[in-house]
Amino acid sequence: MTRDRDSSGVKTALATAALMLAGALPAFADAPVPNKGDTSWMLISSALVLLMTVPGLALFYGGLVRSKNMLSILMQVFYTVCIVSVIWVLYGYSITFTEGTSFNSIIGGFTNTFLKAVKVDSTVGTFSNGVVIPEYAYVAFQMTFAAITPALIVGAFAERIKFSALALFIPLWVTFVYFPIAHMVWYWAGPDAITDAAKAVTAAGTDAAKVAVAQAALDVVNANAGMVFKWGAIDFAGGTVVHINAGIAGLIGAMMIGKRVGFGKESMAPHSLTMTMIGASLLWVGWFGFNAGSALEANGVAALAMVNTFVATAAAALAWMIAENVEKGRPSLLGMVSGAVAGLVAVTPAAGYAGPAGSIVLGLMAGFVCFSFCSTVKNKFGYDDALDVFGVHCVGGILGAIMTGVLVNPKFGGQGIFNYETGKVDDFEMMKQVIIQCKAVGMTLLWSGLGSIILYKLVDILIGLRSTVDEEREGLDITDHGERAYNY
Amino acid sequence: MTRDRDSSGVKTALATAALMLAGALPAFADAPVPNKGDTSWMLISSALVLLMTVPGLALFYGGLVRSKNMLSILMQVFYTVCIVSVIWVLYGYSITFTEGTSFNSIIGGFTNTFLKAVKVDSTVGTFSNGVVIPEYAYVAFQMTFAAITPALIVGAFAERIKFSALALFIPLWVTFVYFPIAHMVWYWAGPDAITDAAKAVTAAGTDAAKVAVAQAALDVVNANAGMVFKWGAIDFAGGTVVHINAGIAGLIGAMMIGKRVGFGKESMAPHSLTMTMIGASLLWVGWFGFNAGSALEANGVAALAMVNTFVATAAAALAWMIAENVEKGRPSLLGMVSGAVAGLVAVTPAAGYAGPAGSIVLGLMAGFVCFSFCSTVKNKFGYDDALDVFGVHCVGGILGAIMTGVLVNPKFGGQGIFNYETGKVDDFEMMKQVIIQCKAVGMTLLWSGLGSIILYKLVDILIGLRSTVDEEREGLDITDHGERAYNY
Amino acid sequence: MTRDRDSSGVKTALATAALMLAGALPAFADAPVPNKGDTSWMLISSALVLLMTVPGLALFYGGLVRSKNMLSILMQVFYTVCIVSVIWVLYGYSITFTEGTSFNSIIGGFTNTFLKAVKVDSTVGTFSNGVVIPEYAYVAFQMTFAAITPALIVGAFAERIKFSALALFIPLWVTFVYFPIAHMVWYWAGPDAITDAAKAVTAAGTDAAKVAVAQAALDVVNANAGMVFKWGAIDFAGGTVVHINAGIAGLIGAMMIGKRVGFGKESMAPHSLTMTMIGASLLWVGWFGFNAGSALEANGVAALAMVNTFVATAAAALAWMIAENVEKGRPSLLGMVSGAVAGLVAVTPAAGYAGPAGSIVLGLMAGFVCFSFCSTVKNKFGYDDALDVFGVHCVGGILGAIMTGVLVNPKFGGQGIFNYETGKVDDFEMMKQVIIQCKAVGMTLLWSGLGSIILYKLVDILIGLRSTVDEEREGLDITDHGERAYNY
Amino acid sequence: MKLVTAIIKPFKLEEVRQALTDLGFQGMTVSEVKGYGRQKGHTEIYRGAEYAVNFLPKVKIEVAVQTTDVTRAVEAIVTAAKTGQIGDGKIFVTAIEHTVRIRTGETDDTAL
Amino acid sequence: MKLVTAIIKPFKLEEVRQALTDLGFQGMTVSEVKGYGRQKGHTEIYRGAEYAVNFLPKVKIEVAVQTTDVTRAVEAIVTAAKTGQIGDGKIFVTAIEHTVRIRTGETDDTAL
Amino acid sequence: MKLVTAIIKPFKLEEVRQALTDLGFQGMTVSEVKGYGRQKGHTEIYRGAEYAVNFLPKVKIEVAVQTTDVTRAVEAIVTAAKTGQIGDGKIFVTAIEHTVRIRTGETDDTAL
Ligand SMILES: Nc1ncnc2c1ncn2[C@@H]1O[C@H](COP(=O)(O)OP(=O)(O)O)[C@@H](O)[C@H]1O
Ligand SMILES: Nc1ncnc2c1ncn2[C@@H]1O[C@H](COP(=O)(O)OP(=O)(O)O)[C@@H](O)[C@H]1O
Ligand SMILES: Nc1ncnc2c1ncn2[C@@H]1O[C@H](COP(=O)(O)OP(=O)(O)O)[C@@H](O)[C@H]1O
Repeated sequence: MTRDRDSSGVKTALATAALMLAGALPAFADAPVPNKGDTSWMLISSALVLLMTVPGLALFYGGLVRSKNMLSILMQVFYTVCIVSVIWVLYGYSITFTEGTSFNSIIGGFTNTFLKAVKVDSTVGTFSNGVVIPEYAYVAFQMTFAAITPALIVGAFAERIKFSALALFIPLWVTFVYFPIAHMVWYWAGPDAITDAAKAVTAAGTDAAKVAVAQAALDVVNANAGMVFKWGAIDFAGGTVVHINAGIAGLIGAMMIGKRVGFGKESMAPHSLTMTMIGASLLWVGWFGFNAGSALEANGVAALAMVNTFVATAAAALAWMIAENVEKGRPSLLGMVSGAVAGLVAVTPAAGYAGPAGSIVLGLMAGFVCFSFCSTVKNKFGYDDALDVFGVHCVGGILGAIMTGVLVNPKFGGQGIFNYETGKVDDFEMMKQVIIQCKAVGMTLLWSGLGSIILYKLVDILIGLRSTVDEEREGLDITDHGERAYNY
Repeated sequence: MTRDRDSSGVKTALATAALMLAGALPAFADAPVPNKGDTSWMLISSALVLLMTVPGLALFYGGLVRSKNMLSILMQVFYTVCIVSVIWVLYGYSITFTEGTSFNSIIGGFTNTFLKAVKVDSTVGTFSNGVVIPEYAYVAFQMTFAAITPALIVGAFAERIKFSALALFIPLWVTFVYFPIAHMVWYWAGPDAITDAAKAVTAAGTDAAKVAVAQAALDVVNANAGMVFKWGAIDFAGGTVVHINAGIAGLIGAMMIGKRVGFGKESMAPHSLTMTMIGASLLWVGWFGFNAGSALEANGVAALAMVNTFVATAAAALAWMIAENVEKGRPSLLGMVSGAVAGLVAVTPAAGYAGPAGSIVLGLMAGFVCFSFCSTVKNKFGYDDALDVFGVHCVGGILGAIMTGVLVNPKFGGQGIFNYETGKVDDFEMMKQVIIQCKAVGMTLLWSGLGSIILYKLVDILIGLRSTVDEEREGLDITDHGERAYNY
Repeated sequence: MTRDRDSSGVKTALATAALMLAGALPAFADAPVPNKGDTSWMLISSALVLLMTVPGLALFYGGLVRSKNMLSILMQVFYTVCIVSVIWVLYGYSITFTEGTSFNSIIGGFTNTFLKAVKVDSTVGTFSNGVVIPEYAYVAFQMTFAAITPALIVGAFAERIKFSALALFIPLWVTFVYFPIAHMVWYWAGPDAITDAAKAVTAAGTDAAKVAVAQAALDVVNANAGMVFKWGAIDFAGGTVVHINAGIAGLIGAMMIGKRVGFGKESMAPHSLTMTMIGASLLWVGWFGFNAGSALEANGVAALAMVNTFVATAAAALAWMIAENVEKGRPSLLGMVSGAVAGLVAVTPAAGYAGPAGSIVLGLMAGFVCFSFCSTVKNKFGYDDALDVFGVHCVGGILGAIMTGVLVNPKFGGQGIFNYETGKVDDFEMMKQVIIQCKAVGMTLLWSGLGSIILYKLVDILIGLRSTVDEEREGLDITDHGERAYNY
Repeated sequence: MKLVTAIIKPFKLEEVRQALTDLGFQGMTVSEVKGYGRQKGHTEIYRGAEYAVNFLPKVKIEVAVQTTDVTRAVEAIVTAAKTGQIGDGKIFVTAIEHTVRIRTGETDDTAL
Repeated sequence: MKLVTAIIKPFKLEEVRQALTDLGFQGMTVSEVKGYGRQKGHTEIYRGAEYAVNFLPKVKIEVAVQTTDVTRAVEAIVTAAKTGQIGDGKIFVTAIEHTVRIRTGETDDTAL
Repeated sequence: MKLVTAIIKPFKLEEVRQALTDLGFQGMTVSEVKGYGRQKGHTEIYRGAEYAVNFLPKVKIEVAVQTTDVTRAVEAIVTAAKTGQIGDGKIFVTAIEHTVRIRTGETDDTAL
């Protein structure tokens, strides 16, 4: 057992001191060691994201379907978490967060399959120079993101997809859609590599040859990143990677699989808004791990992300409530919690960049926009996105991703964008950033949209996407799983 | 992005070492930096308090009402969290935890509205000299307290208040009752200000003039605190601020709004004790954040508060169970979990002050006292405090607040009261402390009682507090929110 | 209040620096102080284990019984947590984790009853030299283990035991079965005692007399441990102590109390698989505290344990799902979550020892083995272990305990076994370790099996174990507790 | 023997039960039903989706009585169940040809 | 007056209600029931335990109509409820001797 | 045709179903009801509040049979449902005037 590996080999107080300094500011030493406060925060953040997914998301969705399909939803979400986390260890982490070969802008490499290169004392950098966390903690944290994203999709075609079809679709989708997008948006060489290379450029002084070499090296470091990252798009916790990505895939699924039998004619009232409320609450609680955990450290930025995640959500819930009250005459619980989720989605890309007041504005916008979309726009188109995956996650995600480019603006109380080469926050050009954000949104819609179309089609050809009418009438719980949710 | 702000500007190993020392014992340096272990703990504690509220408290209450009012309870709690957290950012944090002007003993000032003075590297002191946490973490943590307190009230007048009335009452109450009381009990200049000023007095030596100046400065520091704090009342995590405060406001609401239609004649059996049990359990789990988080550090006191919160709760649950078994012949689950909540309430002010054995005694007392109150005393008075907000939170809170003055006694295994001027634990005068505690209780009952009467009356005049008889018969879910909780 | 005790008494920067070094590597100083990151992690881990138990385990079990017995299950689990945590403070912690007298190999002593020797600045060692955590944090963490273990048992004889019988059985069982086994497996002198004593042997150099004395001292330190620990058995988070222990006690209870009325004839379909799914999910989330918290530090090992706990669970869920699909034609949600729990159980002893790939293999095995057991083997024997406590916890626990001896093997990506005398990982002899693991399993089965038989018999004689047939027909909720779970 | 079946408002159940017990009727069977008559339902909206809820929750009570008791039973129910507003419900009287008490095997009037 | 009782598939309820409303029938009582006829149940397995579920969820509708309306009502129900597959259900017609509208005290045909 | 309606203890349902099936009766409708007869309810206390629960859970089964089969059906039910303790339940037999099988449109005896 190597539990004390991080202290073994250190033999004197001096060496220790050196190591500790290294731990705090590793730019001055070879091997930064993780701060246990950060590690603690990353571990609990991972647990929180699992809580968001099971039972959180599963209940949020499950409460909204008819009781005859309750287990099918729970099962689809639970299955998604299981299959994706196994795949993550097998090759997902590797192709997402390992340097790839020629297509490194789009997808990583296979050198870390089975996590073979990860040890208990492996570390990865955070967003601060010289700060690292145990790599296993990073593996766990990112695993939960990979797991929840495809799980979000299942709400769109709830109550009608065959379980076997879903069981095939999820691993395909996560492999060909999620991993590439996560790589494109989040993969980079890390702060120390850039800062060190930038320092070498400075150190090269006026010797043009040396500068050229150093600059080339810096360019290589900068080039070792995902395409969208290189554009300069910012996405704190996954507005594009998670929400837009899942939202568009959901919409396409809803359309390709078709409407539920009886849609628009029979009552499909939620079977338990109590469960939906529990789910929404757990989403909120767990989302702190998701957003504030994305700081990768237990620091002021994480705390800011938490405050933002709190108030954007609250503001969006209130906005939806008010809109509903004005338009329908009565504010509903379902409206309020839908607003909360819309706020959570919208603040996701902005969580560590915006200020609290900006987040309240963002939340209000998210509440109104998603409300209008779900209660009016959607009905005009007539597709059956059963649980509003598109209207909440994609629409809210797009709003958030674009507004992040606005709210990060220090003028609006945002944090600005830190430049690891210069070691300070860049002057902020808002229009430029907004355009970059739009490009990132477009790229995600395109990749996920096209990829999803192909994969649904493939699954449809191989085993068929949809249950029979009789099965749907009877309910997927009995027909797909041979059980009933309730026997009171 | 300024994520590495806490390391930027540090340019040499020596400077770093200095900074680190500062981080550990900032009395020796200008700018203490947060320990990431503390930050991690405060972040997760905030998440835990949200978990207590939604879904915890909402389910605990919701399970106890009839199913036709389930959503109304869930909505009231969820709404309360949302509106209060937005207000908290707008002006609540400012008027609670910022130095005020002439009325600083009662309420703070407006200099920090919109959190405009808070930055990612802002910090606030804890209870240890030289230990700080990120201010955003403190904002988030205290925000959850402001959110749960008014949410506790709604249980008292459950199943009959109009949602629109509640929607107006909550922001009023939190503004005119909660913020002042929180300020009076918890606002102070912090440990370092006092210790530094006290040191200056000592340093002044024998030079009477200098001493006088230094002493005057110390007096100013000491005077910069809320009224109840200055009395010397201790309240670790909110026995007065949260529980007595909400409990008395609940009682008054229950009486002013009147009894439910059919009260005492029709069966109003809880619609789902399963939900109540889930809620009680989440209250327990989340209360660790509430109580142990109130240490503001991840240290031995936090761990002690956790042990106390564990065993006082357990003891109170057992006490209620035994009492019920003796008196009614059968121990009920509802009794047991009610006892647990009573124990949680009672240990709240004592959590970091009492010892574990003392906490067991306190828990047993809380179980017996609250049981007697809810099952006997209350019935004699005949008011309809639907979910026993008064009998559990106010009665348990009063017991806890007063007993804290006893159990903090080092003779009974308590921690004593630390004196930041002398740098050590004071000699303990029990009677004196108990009297101070009683004064704090009285003050809270008075302020909250009178304030609540005025605010209910105001809301009643403006929009009316109560639903019509027909609406109440039909259930608030349909009439106020247009939904039903269950469609099995 | 002594909240700053860990800094008081330190008067100069130099002393501070020394103390800090001590904090990081206390082998060089007298009094290691806890790292707040570790403390934070241990506190939250304790909260997570409570979450596993209430509401987690209670719901997992509760959902599986008929609705007329829902509250009885919830009550039994809640009661167990309460009574055990009070006992833990009274004498449980003392007899488990304090050095005993003559029978120290089997049970500890009474010197720490009422936690009288524990103070806010008391610390206990972890598994790393010189790393400590606040003793109260350790008390809280281990308390949650003592509480959940007997709670696991109640599933075996669900729906028929008298509550009064259970109320007596639990304190007896925890005292005579759990505490001794926990002591035997987990009690030891700690890393520093061994390392220091071993260093003294080395330091003794070639002076035979000195060496003999030092060696004798080392022997004393090594002898100061529980019997099973001394055998060299490894159990990271409680495969033997928790799962095998509870599993066999459950089986015996199920057999001694007898089958439920109507067993095999009437439908006893789960009344709410939704609740079971929530419970299983919370078990998973909380189990991160259980397993990763068992590292006692927020380090790479904890992160590894988290990854393992994630993927073993996922793999086992998939394995059960596949097996069920093959054998029954339809994968059920209940099957999937049962598999998840089986995986959690199996990975418990291995969590910090195995590698992620090994954990996936272990999970797959657990899923298949427990599935076969619960769906085939069990039916052959015909006993009524209502909620498969034996089939999941004992069978999964045995598999995990034995496989830990295999997967710890560095050749299979395991961590090996650290030798505190030599300061490095031992060469690994797999067969030897597997045999030791089998001995530990056997010892647990024997002690818990025999102990449980005696205690059930005793309770049966004193007050009778079983409800009457009429009570059972009516349901224990009404007959034992006078309530009904649902009034929709 | 006759079976008196009444569909009433749920919150009136307790009063009706009391009224019947006071008159000495010793048995009753109750079921939860939904229905509409003059009183119609309402609309519920869940996010964008509107559903007409045409049925309102009611309670159906069935009391088997001796033929001579029918009028008393009906009157007691009407008195107890009436609020004077639509949705108060209906009573139907049908004939029972034969009754058996399972426990004793008694039949007809003695079985009531 | 007659009571038309139909046991139908749950998802057909809305269509049946519509059909009856269209014909001017102004009241109906619905209950959730379980049953079997030609159509049998299925087996459910919960871990190792197998349970035969012999009853399928159905909806029972009761409509009190004037004697002259029976045929129309029955036909409307048959038309609306039919899928042509087993499990479509049954209709039973029984006699009502007496009807009371609780709110007004009206009786018999005027009470329908 | 007759409708045999029995109100029995819930846990006896399976035995009754089996008994009827064994006699060749091919259909049945079941609903969950609450009721009281000689057997009364109990009191529940939730914190300070006491509520009398006057109704006990029962199961109501309805079997439509040919007139000649009534006695066999009733006897089978009595035998299967009896425990000898109060609360065993009641059986009521009423007349069915007309029966329709929805799927086929068959009527009366052929529709059973
Ligand atoms: N014709 C009918 N057939 C069956 N049930 C009826 C009929 N009319 C009314 N009901 C039942 O009686 C309940 C109360 O009806 P209500 O609206 O009070 O009728 P009205 O006021 O027209 O007499 C309805 O919800 C329904 O369950
Ligand atoms: N003889 C009967 N007595 C009472 N109810 C019956 C009878 N036969 C059928 N039912 C009810 O009608 C429902 C539909 O029956 P179904 O299977 O369609 O019958 P079939 O096709 O034999 O006419 C059953 O679920 C049951 O509730
Ligand atoms: N007169 C009645 N009218 C309607 N239902 C009745 C009547 N008497 C009994 N029942 C029903 O039968 C069930 C069983 O009654 P039970 O207590 O066994 O009656 P008894 O023993 O008096 O025959 C009751 O719960 C109730 O549902």
